[in-house]
Amino acid sequence: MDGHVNASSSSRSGAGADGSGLSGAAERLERPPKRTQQRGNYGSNNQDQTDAAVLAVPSVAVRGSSASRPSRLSGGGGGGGGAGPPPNETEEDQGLKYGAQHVIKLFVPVSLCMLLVVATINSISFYSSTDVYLLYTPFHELSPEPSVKFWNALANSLILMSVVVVMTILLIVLYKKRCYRIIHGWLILSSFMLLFIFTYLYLEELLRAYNVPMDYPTALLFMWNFGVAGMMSIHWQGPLRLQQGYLIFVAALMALVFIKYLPEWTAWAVLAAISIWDLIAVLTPRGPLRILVETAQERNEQIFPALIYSSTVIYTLMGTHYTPQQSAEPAVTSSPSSSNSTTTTRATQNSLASPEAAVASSSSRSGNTRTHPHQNQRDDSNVMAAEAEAAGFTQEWSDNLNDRVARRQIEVQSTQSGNAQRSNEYRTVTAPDQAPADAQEERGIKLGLGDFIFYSVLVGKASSYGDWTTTIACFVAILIGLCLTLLLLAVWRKALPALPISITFGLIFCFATSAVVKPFMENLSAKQVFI
Amino acid sequence: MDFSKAPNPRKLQLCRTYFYAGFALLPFVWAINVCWCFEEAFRKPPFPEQSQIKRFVIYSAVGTLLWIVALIAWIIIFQTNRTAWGATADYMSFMIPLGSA
Amino acid sequence: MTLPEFFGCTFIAFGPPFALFVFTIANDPLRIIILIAAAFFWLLSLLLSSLLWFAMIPLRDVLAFGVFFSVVFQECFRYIIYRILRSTEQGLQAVAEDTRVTDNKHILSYVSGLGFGIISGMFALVNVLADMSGPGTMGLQSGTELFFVTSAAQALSIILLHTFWSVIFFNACDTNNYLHIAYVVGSHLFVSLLTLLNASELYTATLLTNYIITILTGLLAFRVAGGTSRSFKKFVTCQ
Amino acid sequence: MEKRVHAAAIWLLMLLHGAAFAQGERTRDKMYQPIVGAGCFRRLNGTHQTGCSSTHAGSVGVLHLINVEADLEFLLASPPSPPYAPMIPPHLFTRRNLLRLIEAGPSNISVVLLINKPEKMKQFSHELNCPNQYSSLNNSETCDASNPATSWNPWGTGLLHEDFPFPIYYIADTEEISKLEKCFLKFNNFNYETHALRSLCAIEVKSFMSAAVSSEVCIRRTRFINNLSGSKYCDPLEGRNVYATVYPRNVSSVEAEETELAITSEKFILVTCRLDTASMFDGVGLGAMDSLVGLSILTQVAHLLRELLPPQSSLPDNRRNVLFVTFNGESYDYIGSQRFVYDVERFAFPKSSARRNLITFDNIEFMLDIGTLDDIANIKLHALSGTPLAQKLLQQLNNYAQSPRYGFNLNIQSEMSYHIPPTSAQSFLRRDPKFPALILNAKPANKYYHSIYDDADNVVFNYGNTSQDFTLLPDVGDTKNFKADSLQMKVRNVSSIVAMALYETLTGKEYTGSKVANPVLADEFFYCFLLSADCPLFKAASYPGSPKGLPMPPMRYVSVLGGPQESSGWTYRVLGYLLSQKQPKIPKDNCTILPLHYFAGFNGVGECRLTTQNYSSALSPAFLIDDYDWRSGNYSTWTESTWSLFSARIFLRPSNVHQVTTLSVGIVVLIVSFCVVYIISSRSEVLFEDLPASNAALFG
Repeated sequence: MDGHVNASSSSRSGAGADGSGLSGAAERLERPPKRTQQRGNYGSNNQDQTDAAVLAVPSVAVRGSSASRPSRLSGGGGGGGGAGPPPNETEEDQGLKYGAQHVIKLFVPVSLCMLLVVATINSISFYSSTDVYLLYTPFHELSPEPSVKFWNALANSLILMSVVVVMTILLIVLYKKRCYRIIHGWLILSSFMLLFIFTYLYLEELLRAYNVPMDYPTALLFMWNFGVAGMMSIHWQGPLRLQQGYLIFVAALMALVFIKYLPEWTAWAVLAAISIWDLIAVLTPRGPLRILVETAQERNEQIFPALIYSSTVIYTLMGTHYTPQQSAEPAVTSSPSSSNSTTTTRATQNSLASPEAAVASSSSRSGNTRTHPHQNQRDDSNVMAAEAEAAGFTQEWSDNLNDRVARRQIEVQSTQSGNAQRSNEYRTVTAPDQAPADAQEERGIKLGLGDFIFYSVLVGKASSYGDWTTTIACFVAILIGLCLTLLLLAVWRKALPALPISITFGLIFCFATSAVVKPFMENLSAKQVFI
Repeated sequence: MDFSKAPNPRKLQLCRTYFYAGFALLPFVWAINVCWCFEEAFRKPPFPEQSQIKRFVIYSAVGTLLWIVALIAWIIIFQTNRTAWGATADYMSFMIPLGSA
Repeated sequence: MTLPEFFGCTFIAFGPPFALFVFTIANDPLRIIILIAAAFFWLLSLLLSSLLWFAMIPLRDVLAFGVFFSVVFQECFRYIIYRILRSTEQGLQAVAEDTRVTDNKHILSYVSGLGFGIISGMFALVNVLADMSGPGTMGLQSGTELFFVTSAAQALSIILLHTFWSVIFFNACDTNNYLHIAYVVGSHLFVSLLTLLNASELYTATLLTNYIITILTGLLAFRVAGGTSRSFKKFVTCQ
Repeated sequence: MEKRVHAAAIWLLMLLHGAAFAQGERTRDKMYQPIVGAGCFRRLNGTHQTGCSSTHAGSVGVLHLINVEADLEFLLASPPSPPYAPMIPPHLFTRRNLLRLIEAGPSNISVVLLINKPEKMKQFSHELNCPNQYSSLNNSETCDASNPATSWNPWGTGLLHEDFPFPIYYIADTEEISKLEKCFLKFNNFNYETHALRSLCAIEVKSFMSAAVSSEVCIRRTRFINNLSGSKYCDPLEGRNVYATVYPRNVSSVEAEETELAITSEKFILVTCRLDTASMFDGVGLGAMDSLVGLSILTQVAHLLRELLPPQSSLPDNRRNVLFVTFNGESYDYIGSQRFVYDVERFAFPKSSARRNLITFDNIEFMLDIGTLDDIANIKLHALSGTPLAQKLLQQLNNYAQSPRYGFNLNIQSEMSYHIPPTSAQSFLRRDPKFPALILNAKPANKYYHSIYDDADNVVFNYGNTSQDFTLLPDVGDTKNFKADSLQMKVRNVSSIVAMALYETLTGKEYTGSKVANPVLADEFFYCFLLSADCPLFKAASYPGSPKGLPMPPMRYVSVLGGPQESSGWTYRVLGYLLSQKQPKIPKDNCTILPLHYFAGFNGVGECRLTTQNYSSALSPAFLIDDYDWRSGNYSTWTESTWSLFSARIFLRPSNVHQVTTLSVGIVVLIVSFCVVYIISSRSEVLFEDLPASNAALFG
């Protein structure tokens, strides 16, 4: 066991190490025999149908794994291809199989998201050309002088980051006095906006790129169906796959928005800055997000189920809801710039938040996970307000914004109480003999959609230069970074920011590849030399 | 959420909600309903609510099919007559193709 | 649009590895991770070698130099990943989906080798493929129509070779079989340097030799992995 | 430590020799070779679309060089490996051939290349036989396309008004042409039967046009924003007329809105010509003979009158003035003049921002329109009917033209009939046949009317480059050693004649001076407009130290709003300079607000002048009138489609055989490998027997 940990702690070892790390985690988690865990899932489902997004996950997971399993066995097991063992066999194998399996469950959605973004960038020129700019990036890097560009990018990213910091502080302050309902409302409103406005734009550009005529009745019917189904599956209840699909799509849309509206160098600077901020906010003892987590733990609150990326594994990948919200803003404020900027902030939040969630999960009981959403919600609300300021909207705008807020606050109590009791039930159900184990199982590792977004931004940016080797290098680097993060998570059982490692790897490989490797490979492939 | 694990009344309720929701010009929701509840409606060992679920699933399926047919028909009509309809078609168009009538 | 050409070459180069991935990798998470890790390590080696190539301004046009060092680096990283995998074996044991991953050491070597192969094949070919999807083909100023097909074929042989090499190499490291190690490094060097001839369009020579070497290496890997002519007979005769 | 230094050194090295050295060439650089040229684009009028467009992705065709007409047959009779892209020299670029190519259909002919080999070319005009036929006087006598004798452009093929299903790309540079020919000879130009079996040298032309059908449709679509980001399909052809008066008009004291009423009692002699020209290809076409000669004469006349005339007060009728107008967009159904007439009718000329009194038709004494003067030798004075005015002017003109004093010895006939040349005057006569419009026009002799070949050679222009002051008027005898038959002298003579006649009309007494127009001015003028905008005249006419013009002739196509209004801009400055009075007393600093303007002057020292020139919009009224009936033909409805880019590149197009084999090989490999791998993986424990069964996982 220790051995593994050590091995893993020499983190620069890619798969093997990470495997061992997971293994370490695995053994820890092994304790609960599957059956009970299973029961726990059922219980949880029965208990609160109303927000199944969270609870649903585990149960589905089992089925999902069993589904995928047979082929796996056939692959190696020498049994004829199709015939897989019955689900119960799945339950036999130890909990920490999910270590490796679960990493893959992260890889797949992340890869899909990146794939979507890259494909869009390469097929729809609209997203690869920056002509409109964010309100938060006043310097547009128009001068040919690299040094000037550099300073512009630096200034832009500093502005963005300061906005992020301010938002986070505000978030904490607001979180201290509890008004969750705002977030809930904003959540729905914003994801609504995202699903409708941005999808509308996407559809339009798609059709334009391929010069396909389309009539309004069809377009509107499509938009209406797409959006409503999305709202239902994200905020209410729908097939898990569908929900996941929507979340990935939403993340990809946000990434595209960033790629579209951030100036060249600023995008890179922001990526770097955000991962640094991620580190600070999560790891420093007084880091805002850590504070959030702690308060959350004290309150021991129920997770806010909307917009969680739940993988089919027992672990729920914790999607952070703001992602959609930010995007929603533009719709609200009708100024893309502000929207995106807010996005950044919230996205950041998510990325940060997610790790803590992880922390919380590993270190404490289900409580932290629950808290997590609230902070986000808080975040959103005040982000909105602050943003209103920042974006310099008219007074009345911010005014009615405020009273909107107020309205929600009034509503708050009712649901809040509802939440509370629900959470209680939840605990009572899962609590029984091995509550801790269960809790752990259910929490697992959570990845905010924010991380999805920034990974995709990185890869998308890289691919916008038209060099595929760079794109692939970034892709691999990010996945490895993700592996390492998970590994460290398993080893240290401590809140870890999800962005820094991946983004650092990504950036290094992106620039190294496009500057050094690309010419080398081009020389080779031009002369058909293979190494 | 995981449908198969939900209690039967819950399944029925969901299925019904999806079915009724579909009437708001939401064939897609109907389609989801079909895929989602098909298992329950036809594969699972019978349980009290199953018959109703079955009914809703079938209705949803029919509705979806009708919608699909109607939509395809409309699209064909529009695309073939777009140039002929002239200005009207332009005003109905979400995307007017470049470089062609 | 020469999309047909594009797909044709894609299938030629990446069809077999894809098949291998689907049937032997895809359904074991651990193997996927190892695959990606191996790819990452290959990337590192490539980065180092191209850094060297980049730094040696005078030698930039002497590709043989760059090739030589990149081969060396690749083999070094092969060894590094070997060390790592071996050192974390127990850890893998715990995580392993099916114990075979660990109690058959060849699987690890095979998977990492495939990772090496796929990434190198991709890096060699992906931009060429991208350029292929346009309306034209090679041969206006220089090169021949065969350029793409031969590139694809070469890439395929390299991918397979990497897989075999890893199997042989790992086993050789386990059993201190320096002959095999030497063979791996030597054949890798030979193949890479041989492809230098492609510039002068001696495709038949290069391709033929490369595939011969591929087959030989494959046979060696087969033996190393515990295959025998007898078992092969049994296999063919479906007993 | 040393290590670190060493590393630092290496990094530094790498930074120094940055990616500059390390640029490997991408495979596509070896596959494609760009070809520079000019594209034919799409214009639309109320009812039709004309010009060319490629397909959305770009049109690809196999190069095929056409040397003699017979070579076309190969392409027209079911060629082996269509589509093809014939390279046609000008002399074969005839209506007949192109119509045949159109018939062959886009499946056979996807691109047409016009290569610049004018050796065998006799004529090259793609305008109609009756230019602007449908916006001219509706009278069979005016122009009869069927009858070359009475048509105004006997050599015209009318291709400019055809709609081509393929892009036409004009390649002027001989190097590019040789590239194409080399590629053609190397890959295509032997046993044609096997074309289908081998890779051929092909060209891809991208010139996709957004607009379609007609101006009505594309304007409607452009105005109707049907989604978040509406797209622009076409722009109306739009330019600027330039006008100036010989005597400055006094600034109307009244405020803008009241100027509506402030009708002046001034009397104007309208001297007009057209400013623009047309051609099939984007950015080429100088219109040297078809419009530039007229423009040069107008400026010369203006300058001469400016110099000769006594101050306005000393005229017998001191309300008289001369208004010089150069109309833009005349090549496309008289956009400029139609708009001018439209404005004057509606008391909107000059626009109130000019703060001058309005001009109405009552203020216009008569109009002298300078048309196309292809052949100076036989100029005619056209008018609808032989009014005394016309007779008088004709007599005056001939008086000077034939007087031995000046030795111009020209003879100006007259034609008083409906056979009116296609010039701006048509717009005025269309409104009111009684309108006193006189047109100076020569018998059509321009075989390159509205074409890319109507250039300096067509008017036999040799730049004298006598760096003398072109603003001084020389004596008759002083020809600045230009040959008598040189273009400069011809222009000098004609403009002198016209100026003298106008002088007599204005002052009432015969011109007896010996000063005539300055051939050097003509020389410089043509140099600027035909060879290089970086020229003495333009320099003199612009603000001192202002950026030099480009070393290429200004574009004289009317183009669209926001287009490069080069020719109108330069004409504005030149007219302003030549028609202005020097104000020696006013220092540079006070010489900022119009009508005062500061010019560099001939010697570039700078001088303050009192100017009279101004712009007026040349946008067809059709685009101003709400729900205008596009088919009525009352006004010009020409629009120009928008496009994203013109580009062409040659490459090797793989034969279908090659493609299919590659694809099938690929598919076979894929399937085989799947089967093999599946079998091995499923029965691997057999294959690797002597190892634990788990070994199975090795190769499977």
